[in-house]
Amino acid sequence: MLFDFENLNAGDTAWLLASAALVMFMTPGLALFYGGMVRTKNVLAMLMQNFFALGLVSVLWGLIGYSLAFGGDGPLIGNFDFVGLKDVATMYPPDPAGVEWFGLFTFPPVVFAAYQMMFAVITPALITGAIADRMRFSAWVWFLGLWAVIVYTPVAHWVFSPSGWLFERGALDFAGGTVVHINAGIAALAAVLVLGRRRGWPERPMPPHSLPLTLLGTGILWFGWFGFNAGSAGAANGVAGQAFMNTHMAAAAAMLGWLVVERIKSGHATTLGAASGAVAGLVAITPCAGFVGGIAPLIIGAVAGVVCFLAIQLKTRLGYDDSLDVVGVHLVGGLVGSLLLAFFADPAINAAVAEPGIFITDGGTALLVDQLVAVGATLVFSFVLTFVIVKALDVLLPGGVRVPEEDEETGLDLTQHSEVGYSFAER
Amino acid sequence: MLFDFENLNAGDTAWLLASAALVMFMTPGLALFYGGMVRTKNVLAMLMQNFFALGLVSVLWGLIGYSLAFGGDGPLIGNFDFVGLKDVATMYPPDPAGVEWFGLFTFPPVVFAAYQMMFAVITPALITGAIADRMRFSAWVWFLGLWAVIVYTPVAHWVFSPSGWLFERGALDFAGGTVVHINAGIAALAAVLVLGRRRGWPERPMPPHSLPLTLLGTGILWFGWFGFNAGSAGAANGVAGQAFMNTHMAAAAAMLGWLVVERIKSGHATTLGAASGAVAGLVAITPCAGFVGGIAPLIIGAVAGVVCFLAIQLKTRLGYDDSLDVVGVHLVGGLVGSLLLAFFADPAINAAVAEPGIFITDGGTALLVDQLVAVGATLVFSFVLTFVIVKALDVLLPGGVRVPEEDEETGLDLTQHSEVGYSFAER
Amino acid sequence: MLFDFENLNAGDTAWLLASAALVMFMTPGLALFYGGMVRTKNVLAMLMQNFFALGLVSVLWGLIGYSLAFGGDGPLIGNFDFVGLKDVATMYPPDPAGVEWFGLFTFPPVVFAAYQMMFAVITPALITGAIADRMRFSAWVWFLGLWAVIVYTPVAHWVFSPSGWLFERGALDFAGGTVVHINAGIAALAAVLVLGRRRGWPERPMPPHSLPLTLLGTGILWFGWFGFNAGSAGAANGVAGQAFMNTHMAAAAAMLGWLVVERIKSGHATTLGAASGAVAGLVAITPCAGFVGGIAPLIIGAVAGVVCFLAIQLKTRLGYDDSLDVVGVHLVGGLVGSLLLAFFADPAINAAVAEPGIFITDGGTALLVDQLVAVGATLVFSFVLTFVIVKALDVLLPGGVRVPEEDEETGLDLTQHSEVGYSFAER
Amino acid sequence: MKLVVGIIKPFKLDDVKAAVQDFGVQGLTITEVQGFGRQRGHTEVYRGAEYTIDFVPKVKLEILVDDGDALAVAERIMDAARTGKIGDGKVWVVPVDAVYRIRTGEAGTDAL
Amino acid sequence: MKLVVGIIKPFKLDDVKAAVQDFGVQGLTITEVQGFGRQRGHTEVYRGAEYTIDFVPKVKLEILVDDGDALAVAERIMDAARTGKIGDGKVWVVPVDAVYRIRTGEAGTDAL
Amino acid sequence: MKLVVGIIKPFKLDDVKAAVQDFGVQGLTITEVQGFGRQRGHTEVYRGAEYTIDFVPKVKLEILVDDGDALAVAERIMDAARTGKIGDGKVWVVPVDAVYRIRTGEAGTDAL
Ligand SMILES: Nc1ncnc2c1ncn2[C@@H]1O[C@H](COP(=O)(O)OP(=O)(O)O)[C@@H](O)[C@H]1O
Ligand SMILES: Nc1ncnc2c1ncn2[C@@H]1O[C@H](COP(=O)(O)OP(=O)(O)O)[C@@H](O)[C@H]1O
Ligand SMILES: Nc1ncnc2c1ncn2[C@@H]1O[C@H](COP(=O)(O)OP(=O)(O)O)[C@@H](O)[C@H]1O
Repeated sequence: MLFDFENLNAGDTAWLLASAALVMFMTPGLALFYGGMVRTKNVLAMLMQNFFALGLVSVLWGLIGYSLAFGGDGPLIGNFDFVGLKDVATMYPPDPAGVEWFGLFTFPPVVFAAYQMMFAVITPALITGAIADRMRFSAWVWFLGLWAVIVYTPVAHWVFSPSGWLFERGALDFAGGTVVHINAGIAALAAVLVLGRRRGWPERPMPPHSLPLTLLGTGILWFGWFGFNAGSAGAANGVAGQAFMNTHMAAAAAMLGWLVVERIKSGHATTLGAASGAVAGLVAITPCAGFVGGIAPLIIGAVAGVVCFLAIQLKTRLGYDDSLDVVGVHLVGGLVGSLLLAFFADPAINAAVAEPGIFITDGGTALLVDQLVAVGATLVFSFVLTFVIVKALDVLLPGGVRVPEEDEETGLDLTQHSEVGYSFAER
Repeated sequence: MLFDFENLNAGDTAWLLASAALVMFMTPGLALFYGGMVRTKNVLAMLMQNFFALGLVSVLWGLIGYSLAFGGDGPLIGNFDFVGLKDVATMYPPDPAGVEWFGLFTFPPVVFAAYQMMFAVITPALITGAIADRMRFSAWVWFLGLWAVIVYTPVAHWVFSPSGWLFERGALDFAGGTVVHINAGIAALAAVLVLGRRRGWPERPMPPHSLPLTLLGTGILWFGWFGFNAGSAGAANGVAGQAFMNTHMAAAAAMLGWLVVERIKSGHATTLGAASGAVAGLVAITPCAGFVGGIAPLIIGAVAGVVCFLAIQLKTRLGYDDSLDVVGVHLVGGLVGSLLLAFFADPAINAAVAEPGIFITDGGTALLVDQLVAVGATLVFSFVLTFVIVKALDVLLPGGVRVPEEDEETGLDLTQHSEVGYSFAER
Repeated sequence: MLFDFENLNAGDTAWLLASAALVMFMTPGLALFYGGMVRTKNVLAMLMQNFFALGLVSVLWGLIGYSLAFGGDGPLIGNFDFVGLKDVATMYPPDPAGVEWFGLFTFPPVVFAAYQMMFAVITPALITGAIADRMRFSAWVWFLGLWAVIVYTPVAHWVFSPSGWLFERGALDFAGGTVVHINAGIAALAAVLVLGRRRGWPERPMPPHSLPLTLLGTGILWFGWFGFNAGSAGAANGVAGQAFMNTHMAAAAAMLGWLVVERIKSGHATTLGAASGAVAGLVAITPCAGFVGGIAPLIIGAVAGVVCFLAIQLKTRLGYDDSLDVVGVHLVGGLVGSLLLAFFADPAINAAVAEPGIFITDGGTALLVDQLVAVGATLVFSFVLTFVIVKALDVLLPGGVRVPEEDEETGLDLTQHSEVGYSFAER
Repeated sequence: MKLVVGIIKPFKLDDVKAAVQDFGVQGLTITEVQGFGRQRGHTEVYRGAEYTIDFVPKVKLEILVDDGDALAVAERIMDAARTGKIGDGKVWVVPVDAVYRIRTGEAGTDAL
Repeated sequence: MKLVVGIIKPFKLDDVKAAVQDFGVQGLTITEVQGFGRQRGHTEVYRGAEYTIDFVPKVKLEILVDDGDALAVAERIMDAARTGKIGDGKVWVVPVDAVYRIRTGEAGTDAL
Repeated sequence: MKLVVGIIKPFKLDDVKAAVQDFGVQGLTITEVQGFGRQRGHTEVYRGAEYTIDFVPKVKLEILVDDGDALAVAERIMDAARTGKIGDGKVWVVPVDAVYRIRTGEAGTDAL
């Protein structure tokens, strides 16, 4: 569908450009957030896995990913119309019959493609937190490329494309609760089940080597998340404003929720807890950001803060080594948000809410059903495919997906990248 | 007052959204700026006090703060119309009779509430620099919440609300010279007078543990300040452009001013000096940003750089331990800016300048009087209330506001948060 | 030329304001990028040289630089019309006869002056990477001021002003391939030829003291570069969108290109390589950003990644000590981009392309000639003047441009600034 | 009195500490050190430039013991620190003239 | 010659240095170390997981002195470093066969 | 057995290592330390407040050697570490009762 440049609104375009830049900045932010939490000997490997996603996934997005995620009007996956970014300067994908979606956009198609690219980059990057400290870099390269194309693009199509079956069904996901967080969170679980535990976990302490780095990453993530959520309004309008406010409120409330329960359970309110709580709130509000109002974001955030803290305590009991709690924060936070949305989605805030939430005037459970379908489909699809991909790589790659024991002990920085994070001592 | 969404200008909204994000980013920036300056054992406590402001103050703002600061049209304080963000999606506060202010806004009310929230967050966060290294975290929690509601919201109402008595009187404060910097700066002084000195100050050296962190924080602050000042134009227009330029010019000139006097007085131009000078300039230009033009920002900045450097040297002589110079930079810088504005405010730059500054054609001292009133009122109100709050907390909280001696020696990170900033050594 | 505020487009203004802020943020980003790469004892000196550029160059820009770069309509240099930012609130420079350029701008002139200022700041800052670890701070102060005025403003005028001779000739430089990168890159070479090698180079290892800092800087640079390149469209429109996409694609492809060749030649894909590759791609796409489309940015990026990696290996062979590879990345990357533009410039992407590139329908070599002239003129002018400036300073300044041997051994932080970067040990 | 000094692989610290504690040692002091020996170091590569780093991170333990315990403590350290791979480290024993506890001024065995 | 070694609380370093300087000591060398002993360490909590850290930051001093000064220097250290609380540290004395100053090659007392 | 200890300027480490390696030393251990002595420290200034830092970064070497090699190794260190400027550092020799290699349990000269 040719974009009519007469419809271009410079204000909306400005906001989408700014938002795309903000979302891009989240991946370095995530790298630092995670990088501060690993041990010194693995800091670069963590940073590298994330920065590399900016390289590989972006190129793949340009070559094929955007086209697979948004091309055409099939219900399950896109097509090859936009391969190599062909026609992206002037063309939007077609709207499905009877729906006006891309037709309402007021910014150039290339901006949409760029904005969506940043989501495609950060989603697999989230997984690095789970597999930290033990994956061979070359295995990550393969995993990353395959996952971005095989797992991410279909789910993005289902939910974000107006032709996608979940979108058509009425499931709501404002900025990526299912596509990004549940998708990455359950993939993280599948990946660590194949990969196994870090040597020494959970007996040996593996404290964060630099919490200031983690806090810096938190600040960048929070900042960038305004682009992620408020940019998903697709315009600089009231919905964007509401999404912005909700994003911040949920992060704040989740920080408080996490700290309160942490204080009660372990005696101290920690800095890492504040950071983790804020991120949990940001995750949970993502699907809801432009659909809810009033104090709903405070409730969603507070619930996410408490539930995610409790969820994290499970991994030691269940015995899977999700190093930096991608499951506890992104999967669980994504679930909290995607399901609470069915209670708070409010047509008064956003006319796109066709099925009001349970707690809203004239609301009902219709949306809850749609959300459960969307969540369930994403969980199953992503878990199965991720499991298969990692297993297959473990068999096919010479050396498998995991570093040798000794290299894990020495650290990934030296063994995978021939570098060390810090050389403070002068000679 | 219902916002007429027909008046929505997407360009202005885009700029306000971006500005709100930028101002939000300043608080993590401030955390790092201060965090780098404290000793290793207190870095997390510093980061935490700031990040926690993002949590607590935001939630309070949503629940009550915005309503108290902007609700209604009384001269002294707002009302409860917007409690829990009620109606914020569609309603602005009323304009006082005969004034058109909110009525001219071209972006959704929720964006205004979000933008103002970021100011409410960073203002008390500024105080953390003064009280560094010795306050119990739980005391900070209480202080922060009380101060944000009792001290911040009235002053914001006086100056930023068109119904506020100082606004009506004609006092000018483009982006928060009085509301933010003088307010926080004098509160910092009151707080340290109650709190007392750090153990060992000033005999024992307490050098910054990581100046790169401080410089990073400076960069983020400077970057975010464009949202703070140019966003305060409330539109993407010529005034915003001027405020942007002035902000940068003042920061640059203040850096030079500080470094010159530092070089003369202590023999070296230091990195911390460059950072401190830039921040002093940013503080001083804040009240003036959209009201002055030409080389006025260079003069204001240069004066601030020199004066703030000299002001900092006073604390050792006067014997109050303002750990990271909140008084010297924010109080003094805010005074410099708020008063120099009375010399340079220029109707040719901004039609909102009703009383031209002393150095401007047709200028006079009328504005100076208004500025003095605004400054004086803020100084007295904030100092007294802050002093009372800290004193009261010291009496009421079990354990008082200060950590025990031994905990201060061990450091706040371990004793308040059970964490350490860095664990570089591998096992 | 008076700006008609009726033409003001808030969306375009919002994007330019945001872009100016983003470009400003690049200089702190660059400081950290370089700062992480030097040894601990020189980290502050590196940060300081960059932050100081924000101070000094900005003030000079306001006083004289903007006027020299953009005032009047001469072919070689501007004039004094805008000295001290006079009239910048309302006036644009005149358009040359028969050309409509400034006349088409839809944002206030002061925004243009501010946006361009950020380019003037970062260009000399790029040079700090080459001269790292051995220049006296006072010599840097002199060099910086002189270079910014004598070398930068003329080249900016030639290329960026519609009256400039290279602009008129038809040479294309979307966002500063010649003005910024080739200019700074060749100046870096001239400077190190005068300055000489660091003591011990290349025998003694001088590993980066903190790669996380470098990676953080990379993230900030990449983020800010969207303002640099997409902001150079001068509007929030399709060209801006295309420039945004191309910027990201080239950075990503260059990262991959660099890592592949690095992996082949030295056995490992390194974190520093990923960062360096991304920057090389960002440099190369700069002149091309809004002029090319499709997969051109992927090709330009990939070539830049490979070529810059190989170029860096030359310095040891040729024996010039370009400490952090400003020549290899900025000069070579700038050349790659400026020349490949002559192959890919596409009128279908941007109507401003009068001479289509060699690989484009109806393309020819006309543009290549113009690009060669522009590149050649910049190379000669900048090299000669920079060489003369550094030589002259070495003679005129008491103590010359270089620190004494012992100070170089002790480190610049202590000897130039009386500070140390880190004090992790508690007392 | 004797000072038993051990250079061990960092990740063996917990085991060694447990072993000597188990023997009855009530205190010790450790230092982050770098060792050079038969164990090879590693190579770092920055932008194509290779650096050989000969030094390997190690932990040094210092334990003051009664004369009669020196050998036993040395053996405990060795047993706990041994992996059998090159680079396990050294233990040595140095004579000590006197030992004092700062807090109390006690000397000799009482000071341990 | 003797080597007097002290393990002290880090914040006592300035006092101890002043005390031995006052006695006439012209040089010394310090190292950041970690001590384990009667003084308890601390607990760290990361996302609900508790880690017990047994080691406490200490500073180690090494001072070469003439045989006759060893006891006096040890006493100076002890007096200056004492807080009376657990964890004040230890002082011990090690015999030294020879001492040289690198710059001049001087040996023995002249090398101090 | 003897332990030869050297305090040297950090940038001399490579030279000293080469010199003792050349002599036949097969292993050694180094520690980052801070020295106080005739060499002056430096002044740091933060926002106008001056701090005098008396300590200078140094590297400490510890080398176990056979009795007969102690003097020669000490001399090698001194020759390689000498710049002739104040602060070049010290070398001292401490008697050692026993040395063991952890990996093999070898003792004495075999353990070096
Ligand atoms: N002669 C020596 N003096 C002091 N320390 C030594 C000596 N030889 C070895 N070391 C220390 O012991 C560590 C292990 O020695 P190495 O030769 O690598 O293996 P191994 O102990 O298995 O023989 C070294 O890293 C070094 O710290
Ligand atoms: N046997 C020992 N050998 C070496 N160092 C010791 C020994 N015992 C204690 N230390 C050092 O002395 C420090 C203080 O000892 P500790 O038992 O905590 O208190 P105190 O010195 O008051 O008895 C320890 O942290 C450790 O560094
Ligand atoms: N009495 C001493 N005991 C232990 N170390 C010493 C002593 N005197 C000097 N040192 C160490 O030797 C280093 C150099 O000593 P200094 O007096 O500065 O110069 P020089 O070695 O040239 O006389 C000091 O920094 C310190 O580490």
